[in-house]
Amino acid sequence: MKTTGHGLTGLLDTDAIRKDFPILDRTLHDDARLVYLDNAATSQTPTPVLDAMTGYYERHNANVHRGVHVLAEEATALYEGARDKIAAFVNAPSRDEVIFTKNASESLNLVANMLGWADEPYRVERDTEIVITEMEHHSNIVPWQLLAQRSGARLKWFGLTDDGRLDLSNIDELITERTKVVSFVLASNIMGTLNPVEDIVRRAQEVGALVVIDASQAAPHMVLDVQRLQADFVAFTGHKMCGPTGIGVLWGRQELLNDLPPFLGGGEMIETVTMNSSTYAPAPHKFEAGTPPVAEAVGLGAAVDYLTGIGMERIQAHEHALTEYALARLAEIPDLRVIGPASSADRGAAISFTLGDIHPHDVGQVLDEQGIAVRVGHHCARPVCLRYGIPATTRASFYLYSTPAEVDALAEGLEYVRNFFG
Amino acid sequence: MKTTGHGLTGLLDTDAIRKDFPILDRTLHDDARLVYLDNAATSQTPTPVLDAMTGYYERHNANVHRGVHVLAEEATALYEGARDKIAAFVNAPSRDEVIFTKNASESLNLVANMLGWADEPYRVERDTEIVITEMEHHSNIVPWQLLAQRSGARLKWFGLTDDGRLDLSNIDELITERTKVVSFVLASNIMGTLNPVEDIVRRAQEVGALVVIDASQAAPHMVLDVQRLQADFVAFTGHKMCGPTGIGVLWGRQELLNDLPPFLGGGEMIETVTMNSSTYAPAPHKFEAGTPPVAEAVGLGAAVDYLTGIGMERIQAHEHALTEYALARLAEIPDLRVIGPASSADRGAAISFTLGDIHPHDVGQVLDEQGIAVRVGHHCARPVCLRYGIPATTRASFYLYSTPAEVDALAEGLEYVRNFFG
Amino acid sequence: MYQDVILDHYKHPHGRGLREGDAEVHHTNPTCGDEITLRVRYAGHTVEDVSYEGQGCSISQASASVLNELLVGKELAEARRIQESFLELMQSRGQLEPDDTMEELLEDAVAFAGVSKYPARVKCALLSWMAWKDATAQALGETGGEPSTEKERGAA
Amino acid sequence: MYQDVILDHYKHPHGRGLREGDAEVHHTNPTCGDEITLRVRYAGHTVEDVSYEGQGCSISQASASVLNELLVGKELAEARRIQESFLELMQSRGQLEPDDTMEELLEDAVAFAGVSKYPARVKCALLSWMAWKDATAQALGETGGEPSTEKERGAA
Ligand SMILES: Cc1ncc(COP(=O)(O)O)c(C=O)c1O
Ligand SMILES: Cc1ncc(COP(=O)(O)O)c(C=O)c1O
Repeated sequence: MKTTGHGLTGLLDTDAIRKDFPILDRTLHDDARLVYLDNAATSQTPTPVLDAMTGYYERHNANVHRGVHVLAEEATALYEGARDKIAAFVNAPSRDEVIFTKNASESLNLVANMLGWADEPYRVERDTEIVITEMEHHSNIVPWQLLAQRSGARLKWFGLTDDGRLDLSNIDELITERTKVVSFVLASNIMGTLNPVEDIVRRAQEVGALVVIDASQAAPHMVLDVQRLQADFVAFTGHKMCGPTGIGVLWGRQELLNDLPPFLGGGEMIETVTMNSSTYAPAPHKFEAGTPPVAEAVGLGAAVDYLTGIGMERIQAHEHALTEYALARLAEIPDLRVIGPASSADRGAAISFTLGDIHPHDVGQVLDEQGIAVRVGHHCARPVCLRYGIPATTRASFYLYSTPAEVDALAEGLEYVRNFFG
Repeated sequence: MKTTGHGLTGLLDTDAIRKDFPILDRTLHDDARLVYLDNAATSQTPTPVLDAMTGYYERHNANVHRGVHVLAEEATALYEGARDKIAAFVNAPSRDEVIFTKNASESLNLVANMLGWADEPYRVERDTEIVITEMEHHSNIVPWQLLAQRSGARLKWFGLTDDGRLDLSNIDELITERTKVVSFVLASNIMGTLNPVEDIVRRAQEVGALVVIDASQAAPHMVLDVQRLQADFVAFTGHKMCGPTGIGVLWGRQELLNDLPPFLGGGEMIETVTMNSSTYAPAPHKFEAGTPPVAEAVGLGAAVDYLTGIGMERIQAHEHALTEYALARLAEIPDLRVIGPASSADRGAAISFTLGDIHPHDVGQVLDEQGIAVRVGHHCARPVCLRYGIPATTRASFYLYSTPAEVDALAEGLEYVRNFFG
Repeated sequence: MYQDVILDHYKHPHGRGLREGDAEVHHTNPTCGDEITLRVRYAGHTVEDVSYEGQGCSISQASASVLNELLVGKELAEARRIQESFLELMQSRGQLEPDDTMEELLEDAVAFAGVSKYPARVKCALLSWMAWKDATAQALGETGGEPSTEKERGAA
Repeated sequence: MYQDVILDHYKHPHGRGLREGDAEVHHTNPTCGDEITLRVRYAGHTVEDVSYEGQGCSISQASASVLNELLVGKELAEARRIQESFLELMQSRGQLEPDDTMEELLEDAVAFAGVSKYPARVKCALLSWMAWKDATAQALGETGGEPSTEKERGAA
């Protein structure tokens, strides 16, 4: 008997939610209805977010800060109001700990650069070590490789177990007295793995290393509480959480932000400038050089309102039910191998797999002809592919508007792919 | 007899143009009609640009590059199509020379960082020199101060003449064999000065220094031709040219972009990644780490279409006529002192001034009460205020939708301010 | 926002000029270049004089004048109550309707209620008051006090 | 895009396997991990053999098979004409309707016309052809040739 999606519990009212996402009504290739399962790459954007941004441009647009005219004051209030919303969303102790960047990649590069130019005791330099993991997104690998090359520090990493988890067995040799910073992903974008934050943070704190958490795939899907995480920095990105492109967030602990040097220099981040020298504004402004992404912040604020209006716990439960169902459906497909945790425990809503020796490009293309959008390739996590000896994977990833019927469409689409190339 | 705006020649049909800018119909403080003269801080955004962005989100939104599904292909085509538009707009020899950043500040920081990490002959280091000017925006001062501090290079600058022009008299002592890079503003955001590019470029080329041009206040207002400028890098920003926030541009010469090292590391900018090392994609991707500002690029492309649809020469002529008229009207106001060139020759559409000893904050506030939005302060160019011995200025700045009637409103508003505090 | 009372103090400032004092501070607001040099003189716990020189916008100038008028001659405890009440008013973002007690305490200074609606101007109004607080702490040998410059956030 | 001809070549590739050659190249497409090792053997200016091993998607596999079928036995000048014609077709973004001359020249390879509409897949189709061009240049002692890897642009 086939597994069915009837009777799944914990699902959201997707009929209502989907009305907020005009793109989900699109048809492709003449008549196929879009089945959007590429949410780990980017999420779709609901009407309230688009309206907030258009409304900003049509009524309040001005450069922020220091203007004495009405528009400048309104724009500033909207921009800083968005900061308040993000601070509340991640339970930040202070709004001044929320820095707006252009994306998660910039957030992570910002930290790497701050630590490269920092004074003791934070400075990453020769004879110190940086620890990451083998399941990082390239955006949490390359900044540290650059820092290691440029500073002379050594880059080390956690390996992976066969079922797609971090291998913590050598944690005490990896994280040592020389370790200045440990940076790792909370939810893997390629395998969906949720990582054991506490174990890593405990060890990092023992040796006095800073902890950076890449929450790009967590912030959209679950309650994110920076105080509970006990990290020093947390990075995420707007476009994966119903927000616009062009905005990311870095949360950082206040005293660190006070002590660490700036990264980009320019307008907005200064206290006073002479030709000979400058002093810098307090955080968060110290780290926001130039005109910030004002409309994008307004959009991200609206996205956070939208998500919390539905409830992050309910979103997580919905995705969990779908993931469990999808894993069961996929297990019924011959030759399908899941890359990553096979069960839904400690797992997010991104599922990577291979299908026999059919190349993922072919899988993705034939699914696309049926209107099903998945991502294929190494998902900016090539070391994971190398680790499991595969060139690439096909990845389906769900969000709050995904439905059991879409899981069914995926499973049937994959059967069709098998026959097509069989 | 009072100067009047009747019979000005070269004006655009602002009645038609203003219909594209919903915000210009706003009323403030109950019944004052908005007179928006803060265009040097940020421009307003026309409906075609907003529609392009909303249309992107409602129909094509996906993460760009490497997707095999329809949305990803459409999003990629739209994003890369925007790059083509910008390349054409600045007459770039190759589309691959156009890098999307988050704003002009990031563009300038990008160059400073590339040069700090570059190999010979580009590397800025001890015993080399950086030359800027005293009329730079903080975004073209602080990155070079940071680079000088961190590399040990020496920062030097052109001074200013009493009438707001660059003092080039000591150019040969300033730009020497030690100079690695000369960076200067094409149109000053505080004084409106248009700078003599040719003289500076000629000397820089003599000594083999790279030339960086901050065109943030030029790109919105005149034909920008990177080939004619003969610079090595040109930076500008979307939100000042009818585009959205969250996007800037760096144009750079192809062979430099090939030779120079990356800045931010992450997804999108790599060729191949292993845990031990990575190789980088060719430009422009090498310099675009992470998910780019896709919707913003689409918006900026639409902005460029909008501007070229009207014609950059015609926009410049319109602003020139308005500036000439405004300078004449302002000259009639007792105690008003223009900071910057007093005539409209070699001058953009930003006019800074002081009004007796009435503090600019008061000037701006009382103008605001009449619906007139100007900017007051040091305009992120504090060294200019120091140079002229003033704490701040009031700045009015025009754009394609500005009208002689708005100039009149400003002049009358200033008379009112005088009487109010008189 | 420009109440007559404020304009009056701006055009005819009280107690302007630097006279002898027990402590002197210099505060600036880098945003707009407002500056004040302020001295306090105490006789026991009585505010004997507050003298000042400065440049800046009408709000910061008028506010210093009002401060002089209000605080000179007061007992320190009372002066501090006035300072705190003024701070509360200025941080109210236009939400606070001064009640009778406040009006009695603040006298002319209640005219600044309207300024509190303009975040960019609040620090102008507070400049002299923060300087006074700081100078007083110094004069009385207390540690701490406010940081000596308001922080700036620049924009094009 | 998956014409029967393409699927046929994918399932039953022609001339697969590495045999003796005058030159060998290894090309990869880091975007999708497609790889090919390709050898050419010339007898004078006649393409005597093109042998290959590789892994990758159906398009890259089928394309190598079609290449083998089309080029083996041809004079070099003719082989180059075919290669250039195929390149033109693949870079046409679906805008080019193959005419009779092209159809005659490209035979089975015209089936790839549909692939040219998919920018992400064009480099898959070209992988073996670029490798052949490169190997040929090496075998004939010419300098240059195409760079050995297609550049990648990553995304989430
Ligand atoms: C001359 C000049 N350069 C640089 C900038 C910085 O632009 P952005 O704030 O968009 O980074 C501005 C505007 O703020 C400017 O006027
Ligand atoms: C785990 C993870 N980290 C970082 C990123 C980078 O995010 P962005 O591309 O928005 O910078 C992504 C997504 O691309 C991701 O999935």
